[in-house]
Amino acid sequence: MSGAVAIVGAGYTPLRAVSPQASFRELIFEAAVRAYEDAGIGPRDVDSFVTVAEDFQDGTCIVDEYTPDQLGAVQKPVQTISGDGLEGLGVAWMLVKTGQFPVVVLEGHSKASNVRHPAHIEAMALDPSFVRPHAWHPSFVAGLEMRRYLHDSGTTERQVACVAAKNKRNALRNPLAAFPAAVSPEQVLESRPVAEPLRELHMAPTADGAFVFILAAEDVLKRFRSQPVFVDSVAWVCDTCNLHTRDWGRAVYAEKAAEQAYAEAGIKDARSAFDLAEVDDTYAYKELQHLEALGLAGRGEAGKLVERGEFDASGRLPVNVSGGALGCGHLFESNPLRGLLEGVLQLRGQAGERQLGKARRGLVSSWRAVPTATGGVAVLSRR
Amino acid sequence: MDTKLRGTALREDDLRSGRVLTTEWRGKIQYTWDAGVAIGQFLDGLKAGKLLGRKCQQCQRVVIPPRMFCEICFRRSDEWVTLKDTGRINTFSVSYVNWDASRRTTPQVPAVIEIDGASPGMGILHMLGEVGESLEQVLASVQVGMPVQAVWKPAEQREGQITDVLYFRPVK
Amino acid sequence: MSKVAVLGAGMTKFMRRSLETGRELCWEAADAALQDAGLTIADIDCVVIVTAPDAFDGVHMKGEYLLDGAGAKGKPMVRPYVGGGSGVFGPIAAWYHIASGRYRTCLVVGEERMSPTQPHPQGAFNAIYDQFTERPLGVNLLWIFSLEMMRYMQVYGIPLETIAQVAVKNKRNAKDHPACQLGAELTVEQVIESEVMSYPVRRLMVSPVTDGAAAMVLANEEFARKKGGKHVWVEGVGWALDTSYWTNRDLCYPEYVEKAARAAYKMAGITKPREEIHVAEPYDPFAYKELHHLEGLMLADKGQAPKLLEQGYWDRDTTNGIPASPSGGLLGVGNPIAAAGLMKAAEIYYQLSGKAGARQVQRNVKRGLAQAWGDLMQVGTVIVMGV
Amino acid sequence: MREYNTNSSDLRSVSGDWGVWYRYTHGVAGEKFFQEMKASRQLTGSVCPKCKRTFVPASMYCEDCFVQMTEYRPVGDTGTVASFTVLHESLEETPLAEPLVAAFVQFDGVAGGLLAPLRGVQPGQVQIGMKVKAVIDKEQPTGTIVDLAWVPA
Repeated sequence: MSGAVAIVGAGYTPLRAVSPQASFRELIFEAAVRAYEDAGIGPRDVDSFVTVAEDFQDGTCIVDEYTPDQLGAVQKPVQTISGDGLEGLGVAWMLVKTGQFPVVVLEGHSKASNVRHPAHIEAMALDPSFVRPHAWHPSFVAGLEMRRYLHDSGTTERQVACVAAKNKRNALRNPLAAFPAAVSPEQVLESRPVAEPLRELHMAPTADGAFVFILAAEDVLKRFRSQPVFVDSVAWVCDTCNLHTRDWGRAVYAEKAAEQAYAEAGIKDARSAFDLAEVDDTYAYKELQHLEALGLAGRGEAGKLVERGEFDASGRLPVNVSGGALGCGHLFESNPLRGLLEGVLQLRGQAGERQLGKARRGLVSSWRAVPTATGGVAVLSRR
Repeated sequence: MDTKLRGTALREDDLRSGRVLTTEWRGKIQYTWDAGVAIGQFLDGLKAGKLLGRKCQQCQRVVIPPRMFCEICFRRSDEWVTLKDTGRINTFSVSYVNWDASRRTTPQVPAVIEIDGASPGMGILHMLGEVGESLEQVLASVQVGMPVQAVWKPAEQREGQITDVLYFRPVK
Repeated sequence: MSKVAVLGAGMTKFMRRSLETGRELCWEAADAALQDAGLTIADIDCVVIVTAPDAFDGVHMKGEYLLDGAGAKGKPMVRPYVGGGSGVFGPIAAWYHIASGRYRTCLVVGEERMSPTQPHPQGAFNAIYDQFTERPLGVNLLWIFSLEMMRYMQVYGIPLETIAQVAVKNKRNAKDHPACQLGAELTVEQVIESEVMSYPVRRLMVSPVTDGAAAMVLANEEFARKKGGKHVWVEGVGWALDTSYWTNRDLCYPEYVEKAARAAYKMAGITKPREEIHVAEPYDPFAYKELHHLEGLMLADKGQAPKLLEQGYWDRDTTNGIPASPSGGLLGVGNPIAAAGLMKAAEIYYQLSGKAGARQVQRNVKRGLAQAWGDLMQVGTVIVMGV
Repeated sequence: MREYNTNSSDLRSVSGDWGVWYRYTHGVAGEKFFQEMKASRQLTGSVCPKCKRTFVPASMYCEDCFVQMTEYRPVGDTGTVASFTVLHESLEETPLAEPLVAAFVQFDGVAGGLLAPLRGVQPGQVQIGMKVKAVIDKEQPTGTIVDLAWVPA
C-alpha cells in the first residue's frame, strides 16, 4: 500500500433536534464551505467524492442523485455509500491508496427531523417474513440485545445508566451538541421503559446536521493549510443482519474490525494506545458492549470502569468526550462522523473547553444501529 | 458461461391464489422536508404568482429552480430575480401511464420549459395544458421551441406549491 | 497500484417474479460466480453489494439485509450506490478495494427484486424526483425517459424506426442468453406499433420489471497468477455524476458518460476508442439509451450512432464495427437494475475470455467495455477490460 | 426578500408519502417453513451438509459454509428463552395498552432460533433460560410468523 492518508479539512454544522431554517442542500453547503476553508482548497482541487446515505432516511429514492451540487462536485466522480460514515471513510481512504485520487471528499448528513414515522422506517429494515410481521416497535432488537449483554457480562442497569449520565454531561461542554443535560444515573433509571431493560434515556434522540471531511495522500499534504490528522487505519466488518443467527450478547463486528484496524495501525495493547475514544453509544449499553469488543475494557468490566469514572473526560481513557450520540444526537449514518470530527478537533488541539491535555492518538468506532450487526473502527493520529 | 441458471420463476396467479404464501407490509413512508431558504422563497413566490430565480454574479447565470449557492462557481449566489411566467418548450412527452402503471384514456403532457428571464437552458418540469385530448391533437399543437405561458390558480387558492401553476399553455 | 483480474462470474435467471428472496438470489448468483472462479467463500477477503433502491425490495438498509446471502458475514462489505449505474460500479468498487493494496480478492454481488413493490414497481420511482418542485406534479418514471428521448430525436433528427431497431437487435441477441427474460424475434413495425406509453416511448422500447442477481469475483495480480490460466484484466475505470438539476441540462447528450469514459480510457491508455474498443455493453433500459450512450462513450459522433445502427455497425456479427449489447442487454435479458449492470460487465468478461457461447461475437476481441447509467439521467459508470 | 430564514413565519416545508406497499414471498426455504407450519404445525429447520448443524428457521444456504441446504427437518416445539424484552411502545410510537414480552427462543442442539411473543406469564416472571413451548394458531392461520407464539412449557 502506498503512503499514509490524512484528514486535511473538516467542516460541519451544529447538531440540532430540528433544522427548519435550511434545506438538506443548504445544510451540506454550509459544512462543505467550512471544510474547503479549513483545508485552504476548493472543490476543483478534489479528485473524487464519497457520501454516506440511505434512501429511506432522506425520503428520496436513489438519494445519491441529490449529492453533487452542494459539494461542488458536478460532473465529478461521486459515489454514495449506503453505509455509515466509517465505511465512507474507508472507501475514501482506499481511493487515496489506489494512487489515482490524491484528494477525496467525504460527506454525511442527517435530516432525521424530516422523517414522520421513524419507527416505521426502522421496521422496514427487519426481515419481511420472519420478523417484521410482528409489527413491534424496532427498539425490541436493542431490548433483546441489552438483556442478553447484561446477562452475559454481569453488567448492572445502574452501570448502563452511568453511560447516559456521563455522555449527556460531556455534551454540556460541546457547543455542537443537540442534547446536553445534567442528569443523574438515577434519573436515567427512572425514565420511561421502552423495551425493558431499555429506557428512554438510554436511547439517543435523533438530530440534524452535516459533516464534510477532506482526505489527502501523504505526498500532497503541502497543498493544505491545516494540520493533518492521519488515518492510520479504518476497518469495518459485517456480522449477520439475520436476527436468528447472531450472537445477542457480543458485538462480534466490533471485535473483528478492531483486530484488523489494530493490526494495520501497529497497535499491540489497545488499552494503553489511545488518548481518547469516540465509541458508538446509540444506546447506552452499546458503549459498554463496544468498549469490551474493542479491547478497551475486559469482558464484563466496562460497566465497573464507567461507574468508577475511568471513562470520564478526566479519567484514564476519555470515552465520548464529545457527548456521544446520547448527548449530541443520533445522526443515522453520520453518527461516526461526529466521532471523527471530535477526533480531528482533539488531535489538532481545537476542542475548546473540552480539549484534553494529551491527545495524540484517538479511536472512533461505529455501529449501523438496529437491526444491523455492522460496525467499523478508525485509528487517528497526530505526528 | 454456465447455461443452467438457478431461479424459481412464479406467475402472478401463484401468489394471488395463495398457492405460494406471501406476507404484506403497508408502512408509513412519509416525510415533511424542510424547504430551506431558496425553495422556501421560491414557494412564497409561487403563492404571489411569481417565478423566482437566483443569480450568481461571478458566472452571471440566472437559475431556476433557485438555490442559495452556485454549483459551478461554488460560492454563495447573489440575488433574487423575478422571472417571467413564460418560456419555451425544451422537450415534452405525451403520457398515457399513471404513477402506478395504470393507463389513462386522456394523456398528460409533461414538458421541460425554459423560463424567460433565466439563463438559456434553465428549465423546469411542468405540465402543458390546452393542447388537445389525444396524441394526434397534442402532436399537432405542440412543438419543441414553442412559446408557452403559465396558467395560475386563482390567487386565493394558491398554497405556495409548484401546483400553484396549473399548467403552461401555448402563447396565443 | 495492483493490477486487478476478473476470475469468474455467475447469475440467476432473470424473472418477472421469483420465489427466492433477495438473499437467496444473492446466494445463487454468488455461488455460481465462485464456482466459475474455482474458489470458495474462504478465499474471499471482502464483498461489494450493488443493488438499486431499497424501495423495490421493500427493505430499508437493503445491503445489510442481503449480506449473508452475498457471503459477507464476518467480512468487510460496502454497498456503493449510484442508482442504475450501480451494476457496473460493482466491479469498479472491487477494483479500488483491490488496487488500494488492502485486499487480495473481492466478491461483487448485484441484486434487484422489483416484484415486491405494489401496486406496481414503477410507483417506487416517483420518489426519485425533487420533493419540492417536481413530486407534487404527480410525476412518473416514464416521463424523464420520454422527455430525454424526445430531446435526443429532435436535436439530431433521429427517426423513431431507427430507435426501434435497437429493441429488435437486443431482444434478438438475448435469445441466446441463459438468463433471458424477454428475448424475441421482432420487427421494427411491431416495436413501433406497440402501445404508446409515454410518447415517443413505446412498450417494446422499455426494459421489463425483473427479479434477479449476478455476481463476479475479482483478484489482485499475485492471486490471479498463482491460480494460473489466462485472465481478463480491469484496464480502466471511470465514473461521473452530473447536477441534480436535470431540467437545467441539455438532455440531448450525456456529458457525464463522456466524463466517465474519458477517465476510464485515460487509465487504460486508450487514445482512439473506436479502434481500441472491440466490444461494448452500453446501458439500454430504453431503446434510445443505447445510442445515446454509444455517443457519450465516443464510439460514435454526436447524433451519429443511429446511422451506424442502420449500417449494422453495432450488430453481434459485425466484422468492421463494434458489437453493442451482444448479451441482449436490459431490453432482452431483463432489468434487475444493479444485477443487469453487472450482467453487462460479466458479458464483457465472457466475450474476452471466449466463454460467450452462442453469443460470442464474430470479430476477434481483445478489449471491451461495459457502461451503466442512472439517477436523474445523471450518472455514468464505465469499466474497460482487456486480455 | 430575505437572505436567511430568521423568522418562524418564513419556514416552509413540503410533505410527501411514497404511496407504495409490499408483498413478499418467503423464498425457497421460507416457503417450506411456512407451508409446514400451516399444514402440520411444525417448526422446520434445515441441515448444513458441511458443518452438519441444523438451522432454524430453515434457510436455503448456510451463512457460514456458504453451501446449499436441501435437507429439512422439524426442530420440535420446546425451546429455551435466549433473550427477551418487555415492550411498552407500539410501532406508532404510542404506549401499548398492555406491555408485551418479545422472546427469542432457541431449540436444543439447533443453531438459530425464532422470535415470537411470549404469552401466559407476567413480564416480571420471565427469565433467560426459561423453557417455553410453541403455540401455532389453528383457528385462523395466516401462514405468516404471527401465527406463532410461546407459552411457558
